[in-house]
Amino acid sequence: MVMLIDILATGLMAIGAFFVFVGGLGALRMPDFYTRMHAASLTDSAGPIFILSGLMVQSESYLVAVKLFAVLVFLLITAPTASNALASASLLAGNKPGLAVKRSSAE
Amino acid sequence: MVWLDLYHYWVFAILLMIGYFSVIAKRNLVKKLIGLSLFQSAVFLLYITMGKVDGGTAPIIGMTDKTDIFSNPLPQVLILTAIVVGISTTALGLSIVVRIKEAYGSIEEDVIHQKDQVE
Amino acid sequence: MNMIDHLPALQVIVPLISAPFCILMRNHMLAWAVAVVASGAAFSLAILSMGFVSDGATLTYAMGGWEAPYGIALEIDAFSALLTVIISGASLLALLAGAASARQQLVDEKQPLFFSAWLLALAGLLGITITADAFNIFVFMEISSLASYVIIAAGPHRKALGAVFKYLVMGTIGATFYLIGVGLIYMMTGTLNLEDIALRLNDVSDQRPIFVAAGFITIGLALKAAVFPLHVWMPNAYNYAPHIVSAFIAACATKVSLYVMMRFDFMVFQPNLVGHEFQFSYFFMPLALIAILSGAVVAALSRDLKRLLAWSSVSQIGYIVLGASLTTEAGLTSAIAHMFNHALAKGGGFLIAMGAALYYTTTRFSNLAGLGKEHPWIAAAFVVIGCSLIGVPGTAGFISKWLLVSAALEQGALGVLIISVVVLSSLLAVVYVWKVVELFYFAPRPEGGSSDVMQVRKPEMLLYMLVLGLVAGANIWFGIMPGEPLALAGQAAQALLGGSL
Amino acid sequence: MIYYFVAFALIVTMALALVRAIKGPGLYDRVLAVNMMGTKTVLLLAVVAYIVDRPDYLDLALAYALINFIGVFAVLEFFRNRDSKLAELAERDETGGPL
Amino acid sequence: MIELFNVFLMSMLIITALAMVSSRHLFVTVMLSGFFSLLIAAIFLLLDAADVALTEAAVGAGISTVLFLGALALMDVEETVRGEKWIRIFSLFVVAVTTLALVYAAFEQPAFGDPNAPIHQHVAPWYIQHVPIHMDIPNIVTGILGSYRGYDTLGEVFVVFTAGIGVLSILGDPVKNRRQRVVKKAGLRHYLIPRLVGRTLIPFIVLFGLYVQFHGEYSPGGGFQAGAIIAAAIILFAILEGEDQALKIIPMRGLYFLMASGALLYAGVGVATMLMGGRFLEYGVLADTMVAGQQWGILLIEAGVGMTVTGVLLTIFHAFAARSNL
Repeated sequence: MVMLIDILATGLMAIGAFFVFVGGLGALRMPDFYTRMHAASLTDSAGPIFILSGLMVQSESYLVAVKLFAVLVFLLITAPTASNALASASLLAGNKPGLAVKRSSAE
Repeated sequence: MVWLDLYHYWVFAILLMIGYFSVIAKRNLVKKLIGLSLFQSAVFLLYITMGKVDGGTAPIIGMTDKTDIFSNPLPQVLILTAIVVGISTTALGLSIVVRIKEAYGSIEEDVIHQKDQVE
Repeated sequence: MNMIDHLPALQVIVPLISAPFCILMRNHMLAWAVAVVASGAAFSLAILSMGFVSDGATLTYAMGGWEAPYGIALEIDAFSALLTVIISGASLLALLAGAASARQQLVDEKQPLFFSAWLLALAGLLGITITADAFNIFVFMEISSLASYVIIAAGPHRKALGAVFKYLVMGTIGATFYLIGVGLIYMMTGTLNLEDIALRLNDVSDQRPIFVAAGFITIGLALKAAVFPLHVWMPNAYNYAPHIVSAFIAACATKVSLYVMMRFDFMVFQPNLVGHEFQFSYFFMPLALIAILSGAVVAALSRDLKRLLAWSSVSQIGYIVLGASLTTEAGLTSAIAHMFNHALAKGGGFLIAMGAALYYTTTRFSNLAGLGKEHPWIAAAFVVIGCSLIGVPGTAGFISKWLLVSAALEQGALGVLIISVVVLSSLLAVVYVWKVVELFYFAPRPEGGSSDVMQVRKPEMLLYMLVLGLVAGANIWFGIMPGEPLALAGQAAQALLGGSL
Repeated sequence: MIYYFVAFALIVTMALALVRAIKGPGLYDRVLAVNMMGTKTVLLLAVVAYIVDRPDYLDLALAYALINFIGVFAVLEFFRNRDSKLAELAERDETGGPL
Repeated sequence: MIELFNVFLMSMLIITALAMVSSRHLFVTVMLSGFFSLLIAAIFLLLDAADVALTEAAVGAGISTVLFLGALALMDVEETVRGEKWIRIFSLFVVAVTTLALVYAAFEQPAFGDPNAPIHQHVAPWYIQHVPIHMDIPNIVTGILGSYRGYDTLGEVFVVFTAGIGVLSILGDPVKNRRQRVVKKAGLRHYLIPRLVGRTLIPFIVLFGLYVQFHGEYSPGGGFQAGAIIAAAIILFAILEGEDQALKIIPMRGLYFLMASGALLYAGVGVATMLMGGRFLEYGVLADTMVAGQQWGILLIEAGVGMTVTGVLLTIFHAFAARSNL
């Protein structure tokens, strides 16, 4: 059983680490702001879900698990909100998505 | 390697250099304040690194099973105070910069100096 | 416990606690009154503790009941008692004299904030002098500095802002340098209590970090004390501050930094660092000599009374540093006595500027011409205080200069150089004081410049004249009977060189 | 061991975010990078809490998450305050001019 | 291994600092300074300074970013003038001399982490040993901060207080400044989702702040951090709903009162101990036993710290915001 939990936790955290890293890569390599934001914000939710649940599985006491859960919930609420606010602010400021602009000019 | 053993100290020295340089050389008042806070952060790092004990843990008893070595709490106390002092200085400095901007229309030291000379 | 035992704590706590009360006052006169009462209380406490330490005793107080290296200890000895008297006296007199001036230069509704900051500056300066803990000095240094920035920035001219910003940047660099030095010392000794540091430094075999720490602390404090090449913030800050603030800050702020510097260099480093004495003296003596001359020259060239006084401060701080850099008992006595005498003279000088500005709005020379005919008492007081600045026999300034000269004579050939610089700068002082005296008495009043700009209330004016008379009288009194301050200075010098805290 | 691996991945990602924050090119990119950095720090704290076996560090993680959230809004407020200036800057974002 | 993390984070720290200083655009500098704060806070945590890390995050990444942005809203965000050459050379010279002094001091220091270094021998072990005996609280940092060096903390509170009245005195009363502006500002009302989420979260943030305040004896935290967090929550409210709304909840008079009464509460505890026969800030006399007295004292002064810090930070925020409302 303990073994199983360890494997589960390891798997979850490895997936989380992968998401986090991919998100970072995307934020660095993508061509314009909106695509970068896309990469960053998606993985900003996926990474915490996996990493924190990996930690939660291994937690020794309920208090720790609850705290981790609180952090997770908080991140899941705030991260998308912040992304949303940022994207709409950028759009309102007249900053057009780069890919869309390219396509429309190609047509 | 003696040099590598002291890398915390070198980081402190480099940060200090960067902050200090920016305070003296930059003509923009906000930049000066940013440099000042960098300068102070470097000193915080000096204190905190000297308090670290190998294999130690944060000086809070009882939340951990290990009956352990604690890192030195005193530098932490001092730096808590110093951080507060730092933010107070920054806030005051910024408010003066805001007033300067209103009075002179610029936050560049050279421009301000010129306007003072004209009078 | 007896209330008397709490004396060192009360000295700081009284002004500190009064500050929050000040901002809750809705009426500006009430805020002023709170400030006066608190300063008065601090002054009487200072006089009281001076009585206790005048026979060489020290008052100590363990904050929170924790003994010294673990808790923070307060300590009043002869040196700090003298400083507390200077600080609280300057605050009290400036406040009493400056009621009208504050009304002239500050908006009524800002006065509660202003006086609250004033009390914090006072408490900070007192806290620095009384504590015996290296880090606690930093905390109170920051209280006094931040509060000084605030009260200087209240100056009506926009140039005050630029001056304060420069002061803020340089002051913070100085404080941070001090913090680095304390950090290095703490790293090598593990303690923050000054006495304990001095003891434990003996056992430290690796002297390099200590040596560097001594450098950082000395330079950081020299920056705050406006010692010569680091004085660039000072003249403008004093010049553009509200007059009431100039009178207070100029009389005591830089001296407190000098006090901390002397305590560190003589009590902590001197007995423990090989050759520190010579480093200190070789480093500071040339700077002091240049400061004495250059300050006097710029003062002699300036065309504004406050500017003149501010630059004269650069020169006078040079005297104090010069006395200290002799590292002899006579030299230190002269330096410490000069702290007191210069506070009297410079505080008085800025009081005159304040009075002149009450009638003529600015302190430019072109505005002040002929002041002697319309306000003979102010002009007469200036003559007395000017003589004290020059060092004419019979005034307070003479005593410390005489002590300095006699201390220099002990030095042999070097002494001749020092004495010639002192004589030269005294001549320059004659020039700049005479310039003002001539202006006051012999220049014609400019056309249309004599309009009284504000209604000066009778009681405020009476108070101002009273304080001015008192200060001018003190300049003569302590020139003829230098008794108490000189005795304290002598004791302080002995304690500094004795190496015991 | 997995903890170290995750922590390492987080630190590398922080470095990537740092590159984005320095490179820009636009203002919003930098805000995005700092926000990303904030989330990664929160995760790093949680993982470090496990590595050094101090569950009380999780309080810190919570505090960080919260401060980070407020920071984004402060930035938005700043942008809103400078609407006029903003249009001009946004144009330069398009052209990729240095900021 | 943790060491290795430290090396990485510190290298990033230096890169960030360089980028901050060399960037010509002030907004970028401020954003990077937020980044810098998060990094240095993580480093502090890895160096076992949990309380300091919390403070640095709340102050550096939170409050100081808000302040800088508030000030930047009022000025040109681009650095136009470059210093003259001789100034740069002179600065380089000064900086080089300072650094040389530091390098000179480097090699005779105790090694990093050496448990035999003097600072781990003299005063600190006494604290670690005596905090459980004298006041029986787990967080040694809080114990030292509140009691052994309580006088320093008193000074700290008054530093914050000075900054508060200083900013007020320099920038003027926010309410009056706001009245003079024509444009009324309504906050981020057109951002629907953020507003909704933000408003829901504010009570939880305040709750968390209170937890940090009153749990500071057991876990990282204390009055200062709590004050910063609660102030941040109210600043969030002000950003979302407009400062007028925030000023309706806590008016300026209330903020004055909060600032003053926090400082007075702290000093008042000291005076009370004096009147009860102890020394200034000797909490032991507040209750029958030493331990209970100390705990009461620390609780009260932490409350004072929290009040003052909340009041001052909000005051400063309002003072800046009222100016930027042009």
